[in-house]
Amino acid sequence: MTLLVKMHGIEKWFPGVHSLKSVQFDLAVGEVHALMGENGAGKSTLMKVLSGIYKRDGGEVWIRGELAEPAGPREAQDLGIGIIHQELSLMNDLTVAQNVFIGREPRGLFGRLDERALNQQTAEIFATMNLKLDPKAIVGTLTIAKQQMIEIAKALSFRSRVLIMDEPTAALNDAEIAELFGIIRQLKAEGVGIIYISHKMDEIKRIADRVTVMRDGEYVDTVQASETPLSRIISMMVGREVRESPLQVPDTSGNEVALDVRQLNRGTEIRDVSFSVRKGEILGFAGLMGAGRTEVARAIFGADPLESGEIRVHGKVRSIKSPNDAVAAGIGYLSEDRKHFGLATGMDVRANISLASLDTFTNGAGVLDEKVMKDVAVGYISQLGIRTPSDRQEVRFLSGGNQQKVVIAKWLLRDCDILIFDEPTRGIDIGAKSEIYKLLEELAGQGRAIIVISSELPEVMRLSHRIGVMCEGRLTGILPGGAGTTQEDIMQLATQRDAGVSLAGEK
Amino acid sequence: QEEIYIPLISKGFQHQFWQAVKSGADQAAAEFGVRVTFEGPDSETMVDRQIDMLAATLANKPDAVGFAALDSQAAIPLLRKAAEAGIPVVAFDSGVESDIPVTTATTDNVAAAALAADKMAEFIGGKGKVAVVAHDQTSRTGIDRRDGFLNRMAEAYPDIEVVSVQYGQGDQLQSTEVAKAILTANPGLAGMFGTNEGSAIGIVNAVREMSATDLVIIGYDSGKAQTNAIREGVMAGAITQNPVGIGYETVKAALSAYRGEALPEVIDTGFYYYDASNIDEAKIAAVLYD
Amino acid sequence: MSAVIPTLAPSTPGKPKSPLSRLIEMGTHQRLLAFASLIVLLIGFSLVSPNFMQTSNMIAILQATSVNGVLAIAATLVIITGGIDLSVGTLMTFTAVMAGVVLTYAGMPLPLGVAAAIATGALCGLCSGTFVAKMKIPPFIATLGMMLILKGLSLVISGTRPIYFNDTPGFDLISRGSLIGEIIPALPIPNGVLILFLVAAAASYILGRTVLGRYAFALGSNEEAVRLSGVNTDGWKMAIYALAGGICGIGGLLIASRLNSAQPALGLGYELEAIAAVVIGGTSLSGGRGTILGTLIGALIMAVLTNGLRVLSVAQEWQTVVTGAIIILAVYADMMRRKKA
Amino acid sequence: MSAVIPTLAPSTPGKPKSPLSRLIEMGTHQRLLAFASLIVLLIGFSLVSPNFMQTSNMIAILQATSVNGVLAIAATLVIITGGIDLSVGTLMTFTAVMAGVVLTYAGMPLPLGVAAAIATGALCGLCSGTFVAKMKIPPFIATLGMMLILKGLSLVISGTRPIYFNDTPGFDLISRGSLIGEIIPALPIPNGVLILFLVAAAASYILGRTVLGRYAFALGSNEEAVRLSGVNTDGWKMAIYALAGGICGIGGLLIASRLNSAQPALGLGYELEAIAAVVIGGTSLSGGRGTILGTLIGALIMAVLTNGLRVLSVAQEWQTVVTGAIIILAVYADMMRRKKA
Ligand SMILES: Nc1ncnc2c1ncn2[C@@H]1O[C@H](COP(=O)(O)OP(=O)(O)OP(=O)(O)O)[C@@H](O)[C@H]1O
Ligand SMILES: Nc1ncnc2c1ncn2[C@@H]1O[C@H](COP(=O)(O)OP(=O)(O)OP(=O)(O)O)[C@@H](O)[C@H]1O
Ligand SMILES: [Mg+2]
Ligand SMILES: [Mg+2]
Repeated sequence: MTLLVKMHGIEKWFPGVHSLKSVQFDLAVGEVHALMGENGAGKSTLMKVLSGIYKRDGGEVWIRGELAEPAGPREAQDLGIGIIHQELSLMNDLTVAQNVFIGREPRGLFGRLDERALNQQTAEIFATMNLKLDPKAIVGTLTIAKQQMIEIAKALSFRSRVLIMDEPTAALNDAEIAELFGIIRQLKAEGVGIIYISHKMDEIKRIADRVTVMRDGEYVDTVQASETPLSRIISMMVGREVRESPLQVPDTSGNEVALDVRQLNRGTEIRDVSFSVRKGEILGFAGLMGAGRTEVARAIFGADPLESGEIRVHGKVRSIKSPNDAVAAGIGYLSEDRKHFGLATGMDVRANISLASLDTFTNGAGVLDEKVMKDVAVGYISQLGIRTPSDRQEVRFLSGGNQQKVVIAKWLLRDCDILIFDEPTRGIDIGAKSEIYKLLEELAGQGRAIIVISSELPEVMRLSHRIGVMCEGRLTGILPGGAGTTQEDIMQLATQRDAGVSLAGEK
Repeated sequence: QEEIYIPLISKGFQHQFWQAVKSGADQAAAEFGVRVTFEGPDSETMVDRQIDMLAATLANKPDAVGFAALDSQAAIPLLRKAAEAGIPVVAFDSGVESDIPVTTATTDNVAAAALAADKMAEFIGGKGKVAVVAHDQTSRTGIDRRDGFLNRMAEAYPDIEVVSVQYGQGDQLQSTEVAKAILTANPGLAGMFGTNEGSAIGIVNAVREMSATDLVIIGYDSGKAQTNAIREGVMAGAITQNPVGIGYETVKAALSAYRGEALPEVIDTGFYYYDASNIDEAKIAAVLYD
Repeated sequence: MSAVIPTLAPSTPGKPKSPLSRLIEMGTHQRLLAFASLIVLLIGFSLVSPNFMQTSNMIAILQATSVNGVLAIAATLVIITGGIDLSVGTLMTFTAVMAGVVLTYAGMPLPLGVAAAIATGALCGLCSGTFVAKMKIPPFIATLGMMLILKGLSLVISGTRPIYFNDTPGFDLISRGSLIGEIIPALPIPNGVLILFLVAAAASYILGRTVLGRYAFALGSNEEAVRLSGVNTDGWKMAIYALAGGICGIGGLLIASRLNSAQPALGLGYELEAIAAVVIGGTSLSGGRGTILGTLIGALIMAVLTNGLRVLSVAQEWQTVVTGAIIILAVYADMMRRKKA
Repeated sequence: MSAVIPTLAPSTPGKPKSPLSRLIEMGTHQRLLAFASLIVLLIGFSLVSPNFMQTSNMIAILQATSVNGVLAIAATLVIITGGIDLSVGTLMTFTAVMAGVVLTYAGMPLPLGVAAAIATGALCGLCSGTFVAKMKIPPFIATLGMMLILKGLSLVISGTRPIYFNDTPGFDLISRGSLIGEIIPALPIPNGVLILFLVAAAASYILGRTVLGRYAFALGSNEEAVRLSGVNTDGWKMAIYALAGGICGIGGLLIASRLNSAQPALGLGYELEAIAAVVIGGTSLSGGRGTILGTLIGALIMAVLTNGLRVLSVAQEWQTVVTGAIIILAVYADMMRRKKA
């Protein structure tokens, strides 16, 4: 078979990090080749080398049998290599269509733009993806999920021979994932080679032909997806067995109600949502994209205004006007969008971890105690296995998953009675995931009330003592956790639409 | 009948010199019972801003206008407009090269600066190195005072060398730094001439801060700091125009022009040299401001 | 068009808003807001002073807007790319001086003078652009340096003396004449104003309808993303700066013909006024958003303010105070209305 | 977010750098670089002019730095939060005038005058801060408005007349006297310079070691993330602006005591010089990063430049040209060195 891509002996150094140690990788025509590995294993770096964004420090790259030197994005495109980056890289002030065709706008004379053609061609691409999205919508107003779909559409529009997908499904829900896989199969049929990176193990079985595993920047092995059990792939990634301890739901019915939310309302996004969480309980929230879970969470946390509704903490009514009030009331919220709402990526790991708890590190004069902050940071770095050369490394230089771990560390340190985690394991590797599950359960065990919003049903079902399901801003039901509840039950509630409501940016 | 309105558009506003002109205008206003307004751009470079000011003032249909042109030519269309509307224009400070103004209340900056040169020469005994801290490189007053001094030195005092002319924008701090730099660069400098209040004070500050001795300082205009310097003997003496007189005469002339009375071509408000000896004489004290 | 969404505070990732309100904010919304402040000012002044609402005064205001307006348009282009241009003022002067050199010193015909001014502007803009794009110098420093260099060169070339255009008949008509007035005598709008509006129209067209404009917004919105899309970001950035420079050249012609002379010392401090007009007009200094119409209105607001206070013959020191206060209030009013929307 | 990318080297997701340089860059690296440019200038000038390298002239340069340096430090604080402060210059003047009112008009004792200046500064800073944080007015507009308001008020309160401090013995010693000189006669460093360095030390301590400083950087880096960490961002932002204002108050005292008078017309244009010093010192206008030491060196570079050219008595117009060119070159040199590093 002819190889679209062949890389070997690839080396890449970063300050304090040897990210790629003589890595090899190849891609055949019409195959889906999954690239697996823990956070910080070097997957994205390898792909950035292939797509000409990073200059490699060693090794060779062949594209369709020819030695290639992709010196930049444009050259890579010309070589037929397209990439969907792990971190969204869109122009938030521009419209969807303008983003998709940036650099390749249909033009008239003197660089005059043909906006109609632009929007129409975009609409066509969306049609092929069964994606309901207005090409004229401003990207900044869309949800991360929708923005992710735009990235995918953009990559497709290049009609590349090689398509790199770096965790395309991290922000997607099952519905869109299904659509994406449909597209991928179609591309395969057209002979496009696809490099697929994901931390969602089940996806590997569903679409991957071959799987290459990396660990700590080293090539481990390449195996056939069909004839290799997941457990083996996982142990290749993590270097040990990962045992998933099944969920046992504790009886928390006797515990004090920590958070009691009544009749929350805001426009069409939140419509009389009422629920309560007890101490020691983990309440999961499931729902389709745009269901409004994030909205509810943000509203409770005081990040967005409420039109009406009452929030009681430990039985006392609290007026929460700002996140500041919320934290004072003992509520913490981990955002689903780490880049915009979670991290000061220009600051180092230590500063980010302590950002929400500075008051505990200061004396009366407001002087910071760096020593203690360092110890705490180092502690979490080892506990969560954050891959970073030091606690002084700027967060923007960490891998996606490691950045997510930093945000989690920030809130673990803040130590609130009520913790809301919105997509806490987005982009986090399987090993770390189970670590975090354990952590959440420990926290609950210590009597904290935990709310977990996740778009991964398995995750919700793995963690939740009770499962709240939302649809279009309404809480359509709360199901008991544990084996009793099936995915079907949840989906049934999640799709209880009522007519006349449409989501952001939809036609 | 309603009161007579005479706006004055000047070259500047915040500088003490212009404030003195303003006070003179206000005196006249009180004396003759007319309404006077006084405006000027932030810096003497903003020719177009001055035009806008003139335009806005004409909108109020004044009975007469006092105008100190930053650039005569640039103002001519508007001055014509005023003439057509039958609004007499009185030029002040420096003339307007046009026949529209009915008269000009001014002093001869060139001659005044020349006098400064004579005094300087007198003090340093007709030879040695001197320097000039000027307030502006492009404005009429700046040019006239600089050239008046330089030309006089050139023609009358061959043994005096003007080693450096630098500009401090009339800003006391900047002028201080400029003067200090000049002192550093020219050891054994005999004298310095500051072409307006800010420049002169700048020199005085420089001398104080570098505790330089026996440097002859000739200033220009007045203001408390300058008069004090003269009293203390730090500054040898200074030229003063009669800014209060300029303001007063401008308004007075504008009023008579409005009444259709005849006016002389030029109203020379005069300039004076003053030093510790005559600073308190009535004639001088009258034209000093602080 | 995306261009119109105003940012509340620079470098703050837009916090979730209902899709609806987002939609309203798009379209003409923001412009209308600044526009409201303008109307309020106009009405206010004409109520207080009978002399304010005269054709002659309105024209004086427009006349006063023309130069600052053109400079503000130039600044808008650069600011949309996420940069800033401090050199607009002195560049204007420099181009005026060059026109003077060509027309008065070299005695060439009018069109060549015009060409010289615009070409000089574009060239200097290209320099700033190169500093920023190729040499990676922060726009603030690059254009600050340019500002000083050009200020000095204007004085050097002109010999620190104004250059008059008396030998070039019709030069002063560039801004003082009135084509409109010849057609509609009742409406003697000076050509300078006409030119301002033409430049504005051209600029909005370029921003809204051409690749250059598209990349201007894209660069200001997320330069790295544009680069990753394989666009030659440096080239386009330089083009924008050059365009802005060329527009400053037009500004130079306007002021020169208005003063019938090139005043070499002019121009310092004008950059701040231009940028102020841009920001009052709702363009965000963090880039990616902005409209020419907004900038125009911003410039008008400032001109009306200064003129009005003068017509009321408010004491000059108080004029500054009031201007400052009203600028803040006007922008605050925007914020409020936008919140409601 | 733009805030996380140093404007000096825009949009490069981590070009290969040795771990060492990466670390230094976060620490003293950048400052050292600007420092190199400073040294080059000093050496250059002393080679060309024998009069340049005298103690007296070095002290003159330091003294020339003091006021602009203090203002630049104030501006640095605000710029690190991702804002900008155009009011530093006129606020300095306003505080000087207030000191004059208290000392000369009301004839109160010196300490009260000092307190008045600093308090006024802090108060005005708090106003700007409120406009920005609570009213969500873009910092550029808020401080531009403040700049104008304060400019006007200085004239109003002083009656557009300078206020002299002749009746307050010792007031001029604030900047002119020399405590160091009394101890080490060979080193008559004026108090003004001493104060500058004290302010600088205090400011870097606050930025590097206290919560306030930490939040200043965090706000500049990603304000929304800080807000969502449950921090009262508005409050802290206002605190920073107030602190900056207080520092401007010290600047006011320095200039007033140097001129032994409060000059109400002074101050316009000083803001640009201050901001220039900040940016030359390597602080990014997009916020999130910056150092006081860098700012100090930036201010020194500008002072050395102007003084040196004057000592060489270069023609004024050429002084501006050269200054502009060297500012660009100095920053460009930084870029290069950092690339290599
Ligand atoms: N620009 C950079 N500067 C310094 N270090 C970097 C940079 N980019 C990546 N690294 C380091 O290289 C290693 C590999 O990063 P990479 O992003 O490839 O991991 P990954 O496999 O994609 O992890 P994830 O699954 O979390 O995305 C990490 O340790 C990261 O800290
Ligand atoms: N950054 C944002 N800007 C504007 N609107 C947003 C933003 N994020 C979310 N929304 C709104 O919230 C709704 C749900 O968006 P969200 O991002 O939460 O999707 P999700 O996370 O997939 O689903 P859920 O809301 O249930 O978590 C959408 O209708 C969208 O309009
Ligand atoms: Mg990755
Ligand atoms: Mg969500």
